[in-house]
Amino acid sequence: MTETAFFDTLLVVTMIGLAIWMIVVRDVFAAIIGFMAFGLLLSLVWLRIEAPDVGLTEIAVGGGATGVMLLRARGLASAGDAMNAVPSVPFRVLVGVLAGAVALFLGALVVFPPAVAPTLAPLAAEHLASTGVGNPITAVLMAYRAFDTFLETVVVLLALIGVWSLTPDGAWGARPRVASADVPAPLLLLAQWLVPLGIVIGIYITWVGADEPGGKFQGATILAAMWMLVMMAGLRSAPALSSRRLRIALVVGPAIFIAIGVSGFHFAGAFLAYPDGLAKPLILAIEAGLLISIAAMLGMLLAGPPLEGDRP
Amino acid sequence: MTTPLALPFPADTTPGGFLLVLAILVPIIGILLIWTLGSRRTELVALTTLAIGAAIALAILTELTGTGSAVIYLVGGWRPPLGLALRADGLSVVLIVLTAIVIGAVGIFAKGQFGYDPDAPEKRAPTVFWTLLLGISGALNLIFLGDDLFNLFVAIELVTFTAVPLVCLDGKAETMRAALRYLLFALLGSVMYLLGVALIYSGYGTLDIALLKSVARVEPLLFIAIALMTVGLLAKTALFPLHIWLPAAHAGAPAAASAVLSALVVKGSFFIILRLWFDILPAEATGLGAQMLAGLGALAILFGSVIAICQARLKLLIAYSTVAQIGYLFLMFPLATGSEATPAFASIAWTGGILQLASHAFAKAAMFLAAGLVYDAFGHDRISGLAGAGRVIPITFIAFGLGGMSLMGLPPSGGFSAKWLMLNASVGEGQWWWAAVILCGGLLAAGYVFRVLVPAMARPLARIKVKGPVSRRRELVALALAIMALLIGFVPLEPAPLLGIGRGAEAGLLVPGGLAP
Amino acid sequence: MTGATFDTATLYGLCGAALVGIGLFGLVLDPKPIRKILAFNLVGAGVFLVFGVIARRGAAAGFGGDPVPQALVITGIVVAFSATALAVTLVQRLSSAATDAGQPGQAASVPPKGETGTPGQGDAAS
Amino acid sequence: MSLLADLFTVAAVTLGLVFFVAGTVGIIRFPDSLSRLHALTKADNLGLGFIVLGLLPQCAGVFDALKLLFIWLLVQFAGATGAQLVARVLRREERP
Repeated sequence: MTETAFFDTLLVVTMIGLAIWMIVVRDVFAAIIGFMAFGLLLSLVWLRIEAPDVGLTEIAVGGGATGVMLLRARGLASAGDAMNAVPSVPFRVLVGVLAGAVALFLGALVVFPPAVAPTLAPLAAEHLASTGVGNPITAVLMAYRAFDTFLETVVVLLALIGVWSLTPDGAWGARPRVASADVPAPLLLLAQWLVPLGIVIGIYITWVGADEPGGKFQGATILAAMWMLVMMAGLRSAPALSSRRLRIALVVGPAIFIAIGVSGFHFAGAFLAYPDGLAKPLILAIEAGLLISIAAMLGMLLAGPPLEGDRP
Repeated sequence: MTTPLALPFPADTTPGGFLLVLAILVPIIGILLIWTLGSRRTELVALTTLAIGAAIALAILTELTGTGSAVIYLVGGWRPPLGLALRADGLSVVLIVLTAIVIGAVGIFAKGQFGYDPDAPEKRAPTVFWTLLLGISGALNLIFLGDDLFNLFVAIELVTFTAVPLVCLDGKAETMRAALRYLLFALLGSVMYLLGVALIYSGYGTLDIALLKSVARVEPLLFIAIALMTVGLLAKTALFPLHIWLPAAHAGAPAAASAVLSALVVKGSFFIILRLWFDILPAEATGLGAQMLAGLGALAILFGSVIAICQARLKLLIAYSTVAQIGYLFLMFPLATGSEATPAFASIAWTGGILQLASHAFAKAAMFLAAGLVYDAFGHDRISGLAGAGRVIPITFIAFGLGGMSLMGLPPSGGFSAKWLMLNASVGEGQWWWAAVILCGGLLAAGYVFRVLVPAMARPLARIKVKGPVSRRRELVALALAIMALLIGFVPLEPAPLLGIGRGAEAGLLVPGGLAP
Repeated sequence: MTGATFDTATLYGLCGAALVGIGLFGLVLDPKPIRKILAFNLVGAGVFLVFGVIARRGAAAGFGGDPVPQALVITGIVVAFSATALAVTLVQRLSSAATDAGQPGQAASVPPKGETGTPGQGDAAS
Repeated sequence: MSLLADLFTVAAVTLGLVFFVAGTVGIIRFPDSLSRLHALTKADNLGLGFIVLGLLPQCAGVFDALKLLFIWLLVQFAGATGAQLVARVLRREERP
């Protein structure tokens, strides 16, 4: 057994153990912390299978932001809002058998793959030059399948509107409450020092994403985290839902995307096509808009809806 | 070790292809406008957007019938498998027009509702409602037009994120509970679907439906992938026994939202199942699975109808009736794949199934809107308290009754034509047991419809207490939808040529004469 | 189909398969909504991992993996996060609504008589 | 030269790992939360510090080395804040 194989096996065993522990452990808080650790390990896995872009996304969005989100609800849910009764033993066995069957089939397909692994990598490489970017994943996200990326930002926007739709009626338009009553001094210090650095890092990761691992989703998550830090430290309160500036920040990315996409009808012969030679600047323009919008969306998703009315 | 799959997408963008992009884009632009312009113009923007959307739907229909072939758009000019294509065939265009009509009607119904006051500060319910209504219309259009399985994944997530908040728009604890249950089922469905997508990519290196149709092989990988995706989509379509989230969610939503959820949203995931089974899976591979789906459909018909009869509240009755009517859709699978000996019956079943989908959409929307009006008029929807109600708001109950007629399958309704075609197909293909289920389901539907209708139309023993006036405009919208459900019963009882445009043999135009009754 | 191959990608693929199974089990069986959401994220992680292994096996043209599935996974992760946010907020509001009504837990599932969510009712009060 | 650098890397990273192991054992074995916190910060500070130190000779350029140092500084900063916050909660819990 080579060293890397040993490391891989150790990683896999730890992750599966952690996953099982997350399902069986009684304490919800512990399970959530386990999930965040799991996210860290998972991002290592992404590096091992040569997907650093995904690794960055996983650590920022999958483990980090999702974990923070889950923590927000932990104390509330432990009270016992059961969705279903504790299942009977035969039902447990049935579900166990079904879930096991799915895992077995999947495992079989993984171990016996098709003789030739189909891939679009050569095709993606062939057209890479015409997109002007060096990172093939950015080319997929912003050129070949840009429509998916556009719709994805709409998905996040609608999820945010869905979260906001849960605002109690009296609180519509108010600010979500993020900061606690008394902010600890260390947190304040952290916010003051880390946030400028974090903003630089977030923008850097977006910028570098054109040619190297990175991109707007990862960068926007860092920006959103910095914003959360500012709000938690009470340096700035969260914007009101009715704030015109917030609304504009939310829609600017999709709007630029649509504007450039629609102008493609005229200038490049197709929706979301880029004119020759202008692909890279246009992609960067869209990414800049998306960075703002996605950061705003993720930040407001993390902040949650306002729960009591204090209209500004 | 690896070779790229050099499959060029067989077609170019067709002249009217840009309409497909617009059908998806326009509602999204409407949403962005609502969130920047503020409350004063929300309703205006939404209704205008819906009107433009309806015009686009009709334009696509015209384009398709004009050329007689599928309308295609290659987004960004990239050809699948690398890029994404949008494709409208006869089936998608029928659903797009249906969606435009139903959502448009719901929009007119909901106008001025939700405590709307253009001069007051922005309010939660109207802003959210109109946003989500536009979101659903864009997302459904994407489902009907998308030709890429991952693009469809994004579409079903869009549907989820718009449909779930609609369920709990009133902000009460019990509707939020229903919404959470719905969301968890929908998410379970999404991950199962995505898992299937991954497997399909691992086998064929493309996610484009048209390309997959040409390369799909009968092999375990394809079966497992399609099975996972189908189960996932069934959870979203609420086929028995995965229906348990539906009644509370559909009954708890505001009437206008219930109408959209029951009439359209469940059909979105059903549509993708149709794509998987008829457009990707090779015809010889569907046998046992199709029988199983239809079996579940039959159970849904019987179970849903019986439970509907037992309901005390009108909206829950209508919601359980949806559970039952969804069952009919799945009878399509064994009937429309048919056998080589009887291709004609396959296309009859295909037309019947789509007709069932459309007539149920109209009828169910009409009935949910009617239930909302009942609530407006009397302040409750307990069936036991509705004796004589039909004499107070006759138009509402006529709409309810006409919708119910279609569910029962009484001539000359759309439901009658649909069920008649399916009966014909099941007898013609020798699968008579489905015919028994169809007949039995019609009788049970009569049970729950008349249970409401007969006392409501009777002379009441005591004067029924009226809480508030009912808007005539809203009554007429419900009536118009019910009449639509009736009118599509007059389409000729034979496979519709429109449904076959841009499609394969199952919707084929080989119509032997003399099948119509 | 060829014989079994076993390499790093296969190992992680099996890990993904196991995560899907474990997550599905928790998602269906655990009665607590927050645990269900957690399990949903586990299934998601497993599915993404399977996707990533497929990408790794498609390594060609000088790329360490097929960029198309990798990009799809990035989209998928962001969508899963949005879903988690919506679900968590629902759980949060649900438990605060139950606390407000002084009836923690199950009590809210039985609708009070005559209360349907019909438009206008909830908002007229605000 | 390169052999020397490699040896230094192995030694420093191993030392770093020792601190991590010690810290982990501490988290598991120590009886009260404050001591556990102490173990955690030791692992963070010294363990990561030695690992970063060990990796410095392996860097391709000055920029990469600076990035590594920057990461260590950020972890110090975040770790110190986190430890403070945890300790604060602990003290508040003790008081009543």
